[in-house]
Amino acid sequence: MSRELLYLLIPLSCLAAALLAGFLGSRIGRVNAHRSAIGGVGLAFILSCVVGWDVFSGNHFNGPVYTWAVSGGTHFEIGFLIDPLSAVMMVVVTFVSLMVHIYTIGYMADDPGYTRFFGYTALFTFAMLMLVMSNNFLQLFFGWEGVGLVSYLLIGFWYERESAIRANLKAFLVNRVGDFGFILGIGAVLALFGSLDYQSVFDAAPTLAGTTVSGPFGSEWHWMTVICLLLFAGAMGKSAQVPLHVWLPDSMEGPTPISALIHAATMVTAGIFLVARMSPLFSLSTTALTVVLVIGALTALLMAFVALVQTDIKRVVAYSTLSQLGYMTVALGASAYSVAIFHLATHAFFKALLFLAAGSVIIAMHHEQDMRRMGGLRKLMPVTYVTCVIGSLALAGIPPFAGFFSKDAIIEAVHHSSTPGAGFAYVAVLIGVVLTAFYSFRLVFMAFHGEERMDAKTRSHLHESPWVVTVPLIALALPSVLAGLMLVNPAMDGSLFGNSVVAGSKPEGLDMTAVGMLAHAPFAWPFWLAIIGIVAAWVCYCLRPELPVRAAERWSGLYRLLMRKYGFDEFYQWVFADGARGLGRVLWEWGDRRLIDGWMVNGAAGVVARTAGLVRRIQSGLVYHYAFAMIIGLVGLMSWFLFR
Amino acid sequence: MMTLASLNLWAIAPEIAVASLACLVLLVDLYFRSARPCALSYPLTLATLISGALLSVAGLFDPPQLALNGLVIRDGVADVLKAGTCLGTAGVLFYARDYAQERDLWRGEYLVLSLFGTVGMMTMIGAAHLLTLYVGIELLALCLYGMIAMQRDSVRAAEAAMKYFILGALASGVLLYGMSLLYGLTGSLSLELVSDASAALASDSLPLILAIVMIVVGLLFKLGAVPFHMWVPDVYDGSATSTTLYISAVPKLAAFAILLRLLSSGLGGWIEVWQDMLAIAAVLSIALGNVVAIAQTSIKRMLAYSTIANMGFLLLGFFSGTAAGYSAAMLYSVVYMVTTLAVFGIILALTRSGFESDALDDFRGLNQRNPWLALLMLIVMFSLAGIPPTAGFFAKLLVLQAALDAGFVEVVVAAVVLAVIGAFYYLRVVKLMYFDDPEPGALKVSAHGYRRGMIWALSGNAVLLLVITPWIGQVMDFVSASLANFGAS
Amino acid sequence: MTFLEIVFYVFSAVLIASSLLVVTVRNPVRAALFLVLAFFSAACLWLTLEAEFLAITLVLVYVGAVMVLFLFVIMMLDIDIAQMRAGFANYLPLGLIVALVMVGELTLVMLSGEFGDAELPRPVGQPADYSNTEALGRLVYTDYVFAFELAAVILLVAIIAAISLTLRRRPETRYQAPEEQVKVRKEDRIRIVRMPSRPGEDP
Amino acid sequence: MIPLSHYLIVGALLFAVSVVGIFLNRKNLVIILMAIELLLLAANMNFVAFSHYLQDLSGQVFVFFVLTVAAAEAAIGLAILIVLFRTRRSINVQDLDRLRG
Repeated sequence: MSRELLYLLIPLSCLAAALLAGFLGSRIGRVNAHRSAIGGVGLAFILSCVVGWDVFSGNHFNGPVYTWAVSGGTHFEIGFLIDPLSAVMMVVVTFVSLMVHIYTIGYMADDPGYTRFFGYTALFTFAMLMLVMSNNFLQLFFGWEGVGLVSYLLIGFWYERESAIRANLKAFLVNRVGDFGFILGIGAVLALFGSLDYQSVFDAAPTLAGTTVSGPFGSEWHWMTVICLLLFAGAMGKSAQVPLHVWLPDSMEGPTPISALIHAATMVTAGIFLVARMSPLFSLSTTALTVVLVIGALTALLMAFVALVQTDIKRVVAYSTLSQLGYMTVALGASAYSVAIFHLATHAFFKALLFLAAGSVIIAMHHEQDMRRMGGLRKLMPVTYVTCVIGSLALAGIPPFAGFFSKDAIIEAVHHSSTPGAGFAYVAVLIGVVLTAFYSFRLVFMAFHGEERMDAKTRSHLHESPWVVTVPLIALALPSVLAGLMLVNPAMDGSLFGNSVVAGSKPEGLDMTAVGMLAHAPFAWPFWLAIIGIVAAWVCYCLRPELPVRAAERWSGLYRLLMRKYGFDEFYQWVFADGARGLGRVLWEWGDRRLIDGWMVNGAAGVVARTAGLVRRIQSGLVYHYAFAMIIGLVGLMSWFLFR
Repeated sequence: MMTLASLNLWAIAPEIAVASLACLVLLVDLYFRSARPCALSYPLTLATLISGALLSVAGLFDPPQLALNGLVIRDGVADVLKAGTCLGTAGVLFYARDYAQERDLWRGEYLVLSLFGTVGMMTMIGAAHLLTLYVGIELLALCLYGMIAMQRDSVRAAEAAMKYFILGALASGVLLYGMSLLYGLTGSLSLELVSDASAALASDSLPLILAIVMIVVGLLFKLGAVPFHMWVPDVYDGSATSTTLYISAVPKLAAFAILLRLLSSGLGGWIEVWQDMLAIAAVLSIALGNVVAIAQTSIKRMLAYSTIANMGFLLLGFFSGTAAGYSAAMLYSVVYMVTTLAVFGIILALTRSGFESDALDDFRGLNQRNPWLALLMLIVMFSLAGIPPTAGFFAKLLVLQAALDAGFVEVVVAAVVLAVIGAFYYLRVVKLMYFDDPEPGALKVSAHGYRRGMIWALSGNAVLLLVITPWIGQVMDFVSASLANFGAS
Repeated sequence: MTFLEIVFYVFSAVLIASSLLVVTVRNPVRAALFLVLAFFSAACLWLTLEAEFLAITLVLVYVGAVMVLFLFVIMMLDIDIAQMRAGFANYLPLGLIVALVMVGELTLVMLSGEFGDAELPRPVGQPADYSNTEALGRLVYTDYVFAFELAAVILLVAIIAAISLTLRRRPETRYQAPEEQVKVRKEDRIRIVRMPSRPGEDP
Repeated sequence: MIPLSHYLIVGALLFAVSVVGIFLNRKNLVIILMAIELLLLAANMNFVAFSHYLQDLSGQVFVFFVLTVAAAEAAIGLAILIVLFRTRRSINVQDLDRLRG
C-alpha cells in the first residue's frame, strides 16, 4: 500500500463512518451505527499509530494527493504534511476520539439522537484530521471551518433546550470573530507569499521577514507581525483565549462526550496546533510572540480564578481547560513550541479522563451536575473515584503524573524565555499552579468525600457506571500516568518533533530529562505550590467546610466578580448580541431617516427645506424615490468620472 | 451578395429552434384544450428548451464565428451560457408547475413568454452588435414584465410589474443613450469595430467617458447592483414565487454575457474607466445587500438583498479584467443560478394553495417537519454563505482571488469582511430550521403525489453544489476553455 | 440665418417646450396631446437630418397609433383629474438642481470639441432622387434581417402579453356565439311536450 | 450650418426633461409612461443626428428598431397599467407602496 493511500485512508475512514452513521443511521439501526462509527475511528487510530511509527522511523511526507483546481498560478489541492508534529496530533486525536466513541455507547444509550450523534462525532474527527494533516492553508481552513461547524451542531445537539441553542450560537459567533482574523491572515499570506503551500511559505519567510506594510495613521507594520497576529486571532477563537473564551464554558450544554472531545483533544487544540505549525512565521515576529505570551498568561490566570467558585462539576473542568490552554499558549509565546505540544498531548489524556469521569458521575447522579448535591461518592463509585484522582493529580502537576512534566517544562521555559512579558507570565503561571491544584482537588473532595448531600431517591440508585464507561476511563488513566514519563525525553531533547517546529531557545544548563526533573522537583517552587493548593483544598472542603462560605461572604465583591466571570458575557451581550441584531435595522433606519432625511434635506435648509418629504426613506416602496436614487447614481458617476 | 449560406444560420440554431417551437407551443395551447392546464404544451416546452440546450452545445469549442452579417457571434462562452440558460429555464418551469397551477398562472402564455424570454437571453449572450444586444435586452425585459403582471388578481404583482417596468425602461433608456454616444464616437454599431475605434480615441475623451458611464449604469441596473438595485427587493417580493425564480436565476447568465460583450469586447481599451465604476458598485452592493438582508423578515426579500450582494461578488470577479477574473465571474454566475434554483425550488416545494411560505418564520422547525428538505436548504444556505466545501465557496474564492491578483486589496478585504457579516443571515435560516419549533399549525410537508419528482430534482440540484467540489478544477478548466477566445477580443 | 436653421431652432424650441409641458401639466389628456406635438416637432427635426422614412414613421406610428392608445387608456380609466393635484411643486427645487447639473454636464460633453463643425462637418445633402426609404429597406432586409425577425418576436410578445393581461372573460357577460347559432338543430330549440288537454284524459 | 452638437444638445435636454419627469411625477402613472417615450426619443434624436453627420445609415436602422421596441413597450406598459387599475382602482404613483423595506 502506498503511503499516500494510507494517509488518505485515515480521514476517509472517519468520513465514511460519519456518512454511514449520519445518513443511514435510521436504516441500519443503532448498533450498526455505533459499530460503523467506532470501526471507522478505530481504523483511523490504528493507521495513525502505523503512520506515527513510520514517521518516527524517519519517513516524512509532504506533497499533494489530489489537485482540485489551478487558478492564476495558485494550486488548490489536497495535500498532506506528515511529520512528527502532525503524527503526534493524529495519534492523540484518534485515540481520544475512539475512547469518546466507546464511552458514548453508555452515555447516550437512551438518547433519541443516538445515531445522529455518532455521525457528528465521526465527522468531527474527520474535520480535525484534515486540519492537522494538511500541508496548505486552504485545506487547513477547510478543516478549521469543518471543526467549527460540527461543534456548532454538537453543542446544540439537544436543540430542544433553550440554553443549548444559546450556547451554540455563542460558540458560533465568537468563533466567527476569530475566523475573521484567520481568513484575513490567510489572505495576507497569499498576498505576501503568493502561495498557500506551507513549505513554500516557510521557505520564503526568512527572506521576507523585513518587509513592512503601512498601516493606518501612517504606522509601519511588519508583514510577519500582521500575518501572525491575524492567524493568532483565529487561534484565540478556537483555543478559547481571553477575551474570546466565553463560548467554551457554555458549550458544556452539549452532551458530556462532546465536552471531552471538544475540550480535550480536538477543537480547542486546533489553535495551539496552528501556532506550533506556523512557528517558522511566529519566530520571526517578537511582537506577535509577546502578544501570544501575554494573552496566554492572562487566560491561565483569570480562568483559574473563575474555576475556584464554580459549582457545576463540568464547568469546573471547563474552566480548568481554559486555564490549561493558557499554559500552552504561554509556552508558544515563550517559543517553546514543542513544550506546548507536549502539554497538549498530556493534557488531552488527563482532561478527557476528567471529563469522562465527571460524565460518569453525572450518569450515576441522574444528570445532576451540581457538586453541592454530591459528596461521599468514593465508596459507591470506586473506579470513577480512582481514575478521577489520577486525572486530578496529573492536572495539578504532581510527579510522576503526566501533567507534572509538561507543566514544569512550561514553567521552566517561561522562566528562561527572553520574550518581552515573560516576567509577568512567569508569575502568572506560578500562581496558576496553586489555583490549579486547589480547584482540581476541590472537585475531588466535594464530589467524592465528605457527607452525602444528595436526596434519598438518587442515593438509592447510585452505583458504579457500566463497563463501556469505565473501560475508557481506565484506558485514559494509563497514559495520564505514563505519557509524561515516556514522552518527556524525546520532547525535550528535540528528537520528538525534529524540525517540524522551530526549536525555541532551549534553557541552558537545565536538566530536562525525566530523571532529572523528578530529582529536581522537591527543590522547586511549582511542586510545593501544588502541594499547598491540594492541602488548602483539603482544609476548605473536608476539614472546615464552613471556610469557603465565610470567605465568599467576606470578599463578596471578588466572589461576585468571579461568579460573573469578570462580566465578559454581559459585556458581549451588550456590545455584540444586541448590537448585531440592531445593526441592520439601525443602518437602515439611520441611513434613511437621519442621513437622507435629516442631513441631506434639512441640512441644505433654505432652498431644499420644502423638499423635506421628498426622500423619506430609501426603500420606501415609492417608485419615484427609486428612480431618483438611480438618477443620483447616474449623475454622481457622471460628475465623478467626467471631472476627475 | 447575401446568400443563405453566408448568413451562417447554424450560429443561431438554438434561437431559431426555441423561437419557432415557442410559436408551436402557442398554437398547441390554443387548439388543444384539456382538463389539466398545459397538459400538452408543458412537455413540449421542456422539449423545446432541451433541444435548445442540445443545439447550443452541439458545436462546442468550434472556432468562434461571426454570423448573420456580424450581428451574432457563436463562441465557446455563448454555447455554454446558452445551454445553461435553456436548462435553467427548464428547471424553473419544472419547479414552478405545481405552484403556478394552484394560482391559476399555469397558462400557455406563461410558458410562451418564458420561452421568448429565453430567446431574448440567448440573443444577448450571442450578441456581437449593439443592435442585437439592445433587442435581446428588451425582448427579455418585455417577457418579464408580462410574466410578473400575469398574476392579474394580485395587487402586489401588479405593483411589482409596474415598478419593474418604469425603472427598467428608465435604465434601458439610459443604456440606449450611452449606445447612441458610442455610435456617434465610433461610427459603428458592431462591437468589434467599436472596440477598435474606441481604443483609438484620446484618453480624455469626455463623450466616451459619458457613454461608458451610461452603459455601465444600464448594465448595473440589469444586474441589480447598488445604487441601481432598488427594483430588486420589490420585484422579488411582489411577483409570484415561480416568476421570482425565473427572474432571479436565469438572467444572471445573460447579464454576465452582456457585461463581457459590452465592456470587455467592446470597450476593452477603456478598462481603467469602467473598472473603477464596477469596483465602487461591487463594494456598495456587497455592503448594502448583506447589511439590509439582516433586517428582513420575508425570505424573498432576504434573497433579493442576497442577490444584490452576490451580484457585487460577480462584479468583483469581472472588473479585474483578466482571463482568470472573467472565468471566475462566469463560474460565479453559473453557480449562483444553480443555487438560486435550489433555494427557490425549496420555497416552492413548501407552498400550498393559499399558503405562500415566503416568511422566514415559515422555516421554523423545518427539520422536524421534513428533515430532508431542511438538509437540502442547509446545503444551499451554506453555498450562498460561501462555506466550504460547497460550490459557493469556490466561486467566492476564485472571484476574490481574481480581484486580489488585479491589485484591489482594499476591495477584497472589504468584501471578505462583509461576506462574513452576510453569513449571519444565511445561518439564521439554518438556525430557524434546526433549532426552533414549528409555527403552530404548520403542515408536515409530505412527498405526496407529484411532489415526489420535485423532491428528487431538488435533491439533485442541491447535492450538485456539494458533489461538484472534487471536480471544481475540471469545471474551472472547462469555463476557462469556453472563455479562451470569446467575442471580438 | 438660413431656412434650415430657422426650422431647426423653431422646432427644437417647440420640442423642448412641449416635452416640458408633457411632464408638468395636470391633465393627462393634455399631456398626451403635448406628447403628440413633441413627436411631431421631433419628426420635423429628423426631416432636417434627411431621415425622411423615420420622420414619417414617427408620425404614423406614434401619433397615429401609440398616442391613440394612450388616449384610449386615459379615457377608459376615467381618472379623477381633480384628485391629481400637481404634487411636485414641493419637490421641484431638488428636481431642478439635478436636472440642471445633468443638463450642464451633458451640454459640456457635447460641446467638448468632438462634435463641433470642425471635427464633424455637416455633410452635403443627398441628391433629389435619393430614396431614404429604399436605402433603409435594403439594410433592414439584408444586413439586419436577424434583428428584424427579433423585432417581430418582440411585437408578438407585446401582443401576447397585452392580450393576456387585459382580456377578461366575464362570466356574467352575455354574447352571441355565431358558430353555435349556425349549427343549431330543430330539436335543440323546440321541445314538444305532450300533455293532457283535460284532466283524466290520456295524452 | 447647424453643428452636430446642437442636435445633441436638443437630445440632452430631452433626456434631462424626461428623466426629471419620471422622478418628479407623484400622481399619474400615465405621465411616467409618456416620459419614458420621451427618453427613448432623446436617444433616437442622437442616433438620427449621428447617422446623418457620419453618413452612415445604420444609426437610422437602430432608430427603426427602437421605435418598434418603444411601441411594444408602450403596449405592455399600458396593459400593466390597466391590470393595476383593476386591482387597485387607482393609478396614483403614491399609492404604489405596498412593497417596501
